[in-house]
Amino acid sequence: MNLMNFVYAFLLLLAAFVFQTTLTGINRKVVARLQRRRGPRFYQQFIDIFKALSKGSTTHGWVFDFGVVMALGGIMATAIFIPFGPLKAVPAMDNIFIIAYVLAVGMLGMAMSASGSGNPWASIGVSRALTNMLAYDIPFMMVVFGLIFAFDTSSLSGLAAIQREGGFLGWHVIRFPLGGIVAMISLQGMLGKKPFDSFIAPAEIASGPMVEYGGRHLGMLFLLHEFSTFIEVSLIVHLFFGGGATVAAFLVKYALIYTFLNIVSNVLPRFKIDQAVTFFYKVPLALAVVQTFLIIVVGMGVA
Amino acid sequence: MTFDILIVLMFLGAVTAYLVSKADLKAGAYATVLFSLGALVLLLLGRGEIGSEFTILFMGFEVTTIGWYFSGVMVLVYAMTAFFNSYWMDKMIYPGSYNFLYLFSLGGTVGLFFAKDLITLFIFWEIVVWSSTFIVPMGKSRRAAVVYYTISTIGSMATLYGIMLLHRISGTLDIQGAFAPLKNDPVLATVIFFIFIMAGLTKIGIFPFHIWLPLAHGSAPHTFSPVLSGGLVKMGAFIAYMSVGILPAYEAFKGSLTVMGIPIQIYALMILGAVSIVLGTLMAIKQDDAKKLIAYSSVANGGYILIGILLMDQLAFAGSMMHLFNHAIASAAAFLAIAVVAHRTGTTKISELGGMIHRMPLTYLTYLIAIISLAGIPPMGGFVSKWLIIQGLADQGLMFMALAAFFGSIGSFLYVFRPLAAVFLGQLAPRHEELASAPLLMKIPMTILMVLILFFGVLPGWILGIIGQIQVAAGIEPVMMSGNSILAVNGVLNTLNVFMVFGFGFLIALVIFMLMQKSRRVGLMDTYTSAEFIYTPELYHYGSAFYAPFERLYARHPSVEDFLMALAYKGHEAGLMVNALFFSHKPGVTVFWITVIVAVVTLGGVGL
Amino acid sequence: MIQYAGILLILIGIYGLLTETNLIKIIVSLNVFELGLNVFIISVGFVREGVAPILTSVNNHSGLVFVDPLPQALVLTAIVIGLGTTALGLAFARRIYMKHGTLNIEEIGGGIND
Amino acid sequence: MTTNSKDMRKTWEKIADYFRAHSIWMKWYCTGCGAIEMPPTMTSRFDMEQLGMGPMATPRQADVLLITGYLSAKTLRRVIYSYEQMQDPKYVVGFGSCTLNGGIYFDSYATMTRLDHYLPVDLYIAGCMPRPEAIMNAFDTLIKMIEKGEAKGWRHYQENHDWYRKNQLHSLKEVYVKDEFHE
Amino acid sequence: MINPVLLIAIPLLLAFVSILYKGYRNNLLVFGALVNAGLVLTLGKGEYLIGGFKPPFGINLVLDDYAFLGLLVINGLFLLITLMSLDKIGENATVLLVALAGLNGLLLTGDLFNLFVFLEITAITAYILSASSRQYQHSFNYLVLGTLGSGLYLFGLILLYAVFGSLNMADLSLKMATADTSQLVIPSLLIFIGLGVEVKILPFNGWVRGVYGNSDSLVGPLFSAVYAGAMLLVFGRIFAQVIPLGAYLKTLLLLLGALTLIAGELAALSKTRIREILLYSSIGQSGLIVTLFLSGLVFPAVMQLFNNILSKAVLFTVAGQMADTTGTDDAEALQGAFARHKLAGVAFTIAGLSLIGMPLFYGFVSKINLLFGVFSLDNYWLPGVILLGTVIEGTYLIRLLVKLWMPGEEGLVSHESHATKAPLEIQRARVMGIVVLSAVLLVGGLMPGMIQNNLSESGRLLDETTPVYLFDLKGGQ
Repeated sequence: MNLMNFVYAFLLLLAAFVFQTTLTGINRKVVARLQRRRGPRFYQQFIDIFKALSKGSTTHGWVFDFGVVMALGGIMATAIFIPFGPLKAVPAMDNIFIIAYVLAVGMLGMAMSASGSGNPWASIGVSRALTNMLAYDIPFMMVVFGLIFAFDTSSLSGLAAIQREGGFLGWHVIRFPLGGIVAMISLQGMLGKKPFDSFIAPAEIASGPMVEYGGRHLGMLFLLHEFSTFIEVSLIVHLFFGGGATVAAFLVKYALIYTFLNIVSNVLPRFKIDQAVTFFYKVPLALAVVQTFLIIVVGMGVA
Repeated sequence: MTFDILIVLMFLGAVTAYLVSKADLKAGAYATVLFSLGALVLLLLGRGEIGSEFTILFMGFEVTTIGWYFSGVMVLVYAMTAFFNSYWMDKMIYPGSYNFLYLFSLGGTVGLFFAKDLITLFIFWEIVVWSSTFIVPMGKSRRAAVVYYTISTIGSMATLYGIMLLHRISGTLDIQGAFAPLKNDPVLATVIFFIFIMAGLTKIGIFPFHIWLPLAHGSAPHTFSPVLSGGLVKMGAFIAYMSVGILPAYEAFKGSLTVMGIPIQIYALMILGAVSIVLGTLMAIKQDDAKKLIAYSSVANGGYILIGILLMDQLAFAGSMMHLFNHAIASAAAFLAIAVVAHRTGTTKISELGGMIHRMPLTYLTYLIAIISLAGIPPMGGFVSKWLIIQGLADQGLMFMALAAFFGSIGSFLYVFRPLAAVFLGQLAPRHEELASAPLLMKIPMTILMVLILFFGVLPGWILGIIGQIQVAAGIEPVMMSGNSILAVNGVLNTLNVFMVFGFGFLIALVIFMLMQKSRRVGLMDTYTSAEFIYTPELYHYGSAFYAPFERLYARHPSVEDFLMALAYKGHEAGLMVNALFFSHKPGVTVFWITVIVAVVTLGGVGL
Repeated sequence: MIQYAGILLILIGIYGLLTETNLIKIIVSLNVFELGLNVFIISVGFVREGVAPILTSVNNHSGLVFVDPLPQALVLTAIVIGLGTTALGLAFARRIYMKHGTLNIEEIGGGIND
Repeated sequence: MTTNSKDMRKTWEKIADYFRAHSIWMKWYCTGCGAIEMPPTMTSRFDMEQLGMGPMATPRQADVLLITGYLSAKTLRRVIYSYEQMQDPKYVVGFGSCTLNGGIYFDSYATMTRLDHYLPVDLYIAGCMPRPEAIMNAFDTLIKMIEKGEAKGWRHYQENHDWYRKNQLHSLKEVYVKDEFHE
Repeated sequence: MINPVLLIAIPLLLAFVSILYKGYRNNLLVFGALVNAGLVLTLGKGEYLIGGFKPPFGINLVLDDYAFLGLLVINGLFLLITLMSLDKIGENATVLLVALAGLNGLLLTGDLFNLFVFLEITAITAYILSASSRQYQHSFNYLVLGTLGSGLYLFGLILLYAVFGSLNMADLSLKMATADTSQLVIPSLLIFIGLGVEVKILPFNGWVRGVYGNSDSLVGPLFSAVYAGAMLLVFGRIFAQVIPLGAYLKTLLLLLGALTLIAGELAALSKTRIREILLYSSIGQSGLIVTLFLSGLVFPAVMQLFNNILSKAVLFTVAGQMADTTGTDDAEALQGAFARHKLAGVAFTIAGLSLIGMPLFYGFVSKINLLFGVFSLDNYWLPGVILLGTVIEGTYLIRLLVKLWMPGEEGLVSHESHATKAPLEIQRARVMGIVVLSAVLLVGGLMPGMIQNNLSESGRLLDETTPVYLFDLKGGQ
């Protein structure tokens, strides 16, 4: 690690931010079109974020501030570990488990800050978010576990490179279709899209963890949201869709997957949190176990 | 020389502390601090003497790396917790005896890890059991002590049986020699393996022996829970290590059925470990008592440690050895933080607390860092060890273990967050407005533990070096380190880089935060209430039934505790039956039994 | 033959112990038992056509068949001991009667949280 | 912010006002029948999101407090409470004639007839009730006002807080009501 | 060389004297106990003829190491218990002197019928002592069963005499060693039952609950330590050294012993009154010791026996004292009793832990030894049973200790204010006595080598085929 790494990391963060925020804006447009509306400008998301940052804010104590900083910091650190197509800011650090756990720093910071506001709705939201996490992460990790066992590497770029050797048909989503399905469902949960968005239910618990955020805190949470979306979708792209030999290929795959999930999300209703847990432990977890079993014991798809 | 002084010093120290306590209670408590710190210093000084042997009375000792490591963990936890003792002197029923037993059990644990022969091992094991048994009931529950003792004894008696059997087979009690003949006898090795490891299983709190942990940890004096959870539970790990490391389990079970390359005997125990992880996690999630919650988390973490040790490989074993240390200090720190809260408020019930961060920020920070480590989140020590364990499992392809490990890992986010949110964050009740923060003497160990947790998360090299030596001694490949990178066969972890990148991210976030307008400070009750006017902080605090929807999913679960209690009740009933059948004030009853016996023997004899 | 009488008495005594509820009758049963035992012991030492084991001017040759004297000595001791226990038992019975007003063992009760 | 520079916006404030103008998040205070007009405004026919507008769950996140209907003593307290929880800069839009002069309830003993006695209203939308076209039009105006820095009701409220508070207390006796029903 | 018959004669003589000089009864008792304890130390080993007939015809006293050790401990304990509970003796001084004579006779005699006589003498004193609780129905029960038991013993004995024509133990054991064991089944069983009543083997011990359960601080320790110790030693003498058991009977009796162990411990587990807990524990321990004797493990059995009686002396003294002064010995009613009687509590705790077999106490040494012994017989089920018994025993004893030390409701921190208000008093003499006893247990546990050195002089015990594992400096073996 030297200074250049950090500069590089900063630039990649910036790129990720610009890309993901634009994509979010475009997707708002896409959703509007689905609903036969005109929709906002494609850069509306930038406006929203900067507006939020520009406003005044209130705080409920140092942990409220500290948590937000910790959350954004943790998420940005995670984003730095993610290979941006073929580009990597920090060498040899794209280990899935590191990413999965560093991601949790951000989650914890956010949860801490939200609960620190003293608003029970925030705590309810956090409780739901964590329960949700317990639901979607297990099937996902299970599938990832199978991949790591099969290819003896837990490096994202390493796994992506292995897929690209076989061309389109080498993608894990083709070779391990069950795992691919599980990953996509889990990603839906990770992104907090419908039907797994009960933790921010705006009308029920006043947007849950975010209930007390305004101004710069809210702006930073929006940033956090963009980065975590970037991390989560990138994970899937790298694990199941062959990553990206070029930045362009990566971004295209990324955009398509994200848009797909967004569209799916907009035609679904919302699960209650216990329904979400039951669902994840019934269908995706069973699929994941079957998939992993096939990989480990039968060796199916490992070549 | 250092180590016999160390062991003898602890027992002398116990007596000294007792005598000093008679004169002045606080001074007695300070004596426990001095002696346990002295033990720590002696251990560090004596590192060069690894390999030496010595005897005390009739007991033989040998200093091994693993023994040194284990006792280091133990003494550290004892020394840090000792700082708290002086604050509970006036609340204990027998403060002098507490100080005595505290150092006495410390002496027992230290001696245990250096035992050269199995009887010495057992002697110290039982010393620890009974001395800690008498500390537990000084807290909130007498029943807890009995359950603790019973479960421990079931384990230690099984192990004693194993020791005797070993002696019968090999003719020696020397730890190294006693297990040697098992190498070529898989059946016998299986029997010994299962019997011998029992003490370990009960002590770690592996399912179905986990029931004593929440009881004993949850109700022991607040100053002893950290020792129980951080320290004594780890003794079980030592026995588990002996059962696979010194008893050459993998060698002996070569011919048996294997699951993913693991002999079925070992795999069976790993399943128990996995069950413990899941069960500990689920139960921890629904606890309302912060101490019980951490106790159940110890059950879950015990499962990790057991699985890793049983694997005896390069990664998971190293991970579990390190997890032992990380869990010890993190769990001790968490218990200490709760102890501070209990000291100030008098309760450990999550639903009765809230907003403690505003009164005791350092305690909050300690708890935060401890639970980050417990949950295995970087950049704390717990992350390194969990990473190693999971990488090891992935290397072996043990998918169901991994499933449990993931569940425990993610589930730990849930349960560690619950006290964080409901005890330290949220609304501060008006009755707690005037609370003072932690006293100075409590801040010292908390700070030290915080620094240690963070330090070994960023620079785990030193510990992993020692673990490497342990692995070499156990005849397995040591964990590989290159600079600050841990090299696993299927991944690399550079903890320093993780920390630096994390710091970088944090810095950017901080810059963004600072650049924007200053915030206006508002009170905790000035929150969005749908514009309802609410003035009661206690009612406006989300503390009880934190994960209610999730808990509802397994509210009606079968409980092994019920089963064990039913078993105990059956024993009680059998006793009553014996009483009713044989004991009466009427001679006729006994005369009847005499005639029965005579008849049975005579008729049986005729039959012969 | 006399052994069987002894054993029969022993069995009668035991039957009494099993069935009787009156303290005095229990002691009587015990005495019957002891009596049977004593008869049995005597019978062990009995030798058909044996003489008393006393050297007299008549009985002093080496081919003499005489009754084993030891059991008789034993029985003597046993009778004395039996007397002692019977006396003590009766004393206890009397005390019980004074305290509980009955000699029926069913009516006395165990005394400790029965 | 000194009084001299009250009308002088710094450069960054101008930029910020641009963002504020094009991203209007609203907290709807739907006390009356006017709320019925909001769904058509949101959905495909008029699509308020094309202006960057949208409803928000809590006052902390919102820029605009939209009061859609008459105010009673009970509701006004809540409105004021919500308004004070919003982050600066914040704007108040009075919706329908009820907020202007009490509307058809003008002669009720329980109705607060003039909202701007209690809160600084930046914009009124007249009508009983205003149709979505009027709403869209009004927000177009609000956007322009914000962009130019003319929507300064929040600052007015800060500077004349005593006057507003006096009015509020006059009508309500106490704003943060604390009695046996609220403890 | 002093003739050991003095050990029997002197107390007997003093007993008669004490009838004449009632005012000096207690002094005579203490004097007798002191003289006996002193005499034991001066005894020389060997066989002593009584009445001039040579064995196998005459009665003889056998003073071997087994008997010597027994005499030492029994007389010592007798002295200590007498001194501890002088105030409780009252009318019973004469009885106690007779008892002392009987107990010494039991241990010394080498003749089966003589044993019967001493058995009856001892038993009669026991009946009388048991009546000091004023619960005559239990004494009556004990009397009937004891008489029946010794009658059966006599029956068995006479059968042996009928077959082998001898009553001398040494002579009989030689003759029986070569005999057909099926001949021995009935006499052995009858003798077993006869002794079984006294040593509390399970179906024969119906009297124990009533007698032990109402014992005071004199009778309790006397019965549980002195009487039980002597009876068990006699049992060991007969079944480990005289009568060889056939495989059939041995298995059956072993099972009976194991059953006694487990059933006794289970019964103790279900009880809440301290004396009841302890009496069932005594039954369990008797089962264990009997099992060991039957297995031929004389040395471990004796060690365990000493552990048991030393501990029980302490435990019953305290329990009896509790019942005497507070009128109850319910553990619940006496919770936190030791908060005001710490020294007695410590002694009680040491005795309890030693009884469980916790390390640092003598009980651990004996437990390890007996386990080594049982394993050396290649018996793998018995150690399991013994360890199971230990688990149960530990559970209720720890429960009792915790209850007596730490008062408080569940869920509340233990505090002295919850302690019992019962007017418990423990006299200084008793405290000193139990402290001495518990110190013996502690020293024996810390320095087992010391005991070993004292024992190794004695030939016969260690000449047994039983392997002996005491700890030398190297650790292990």
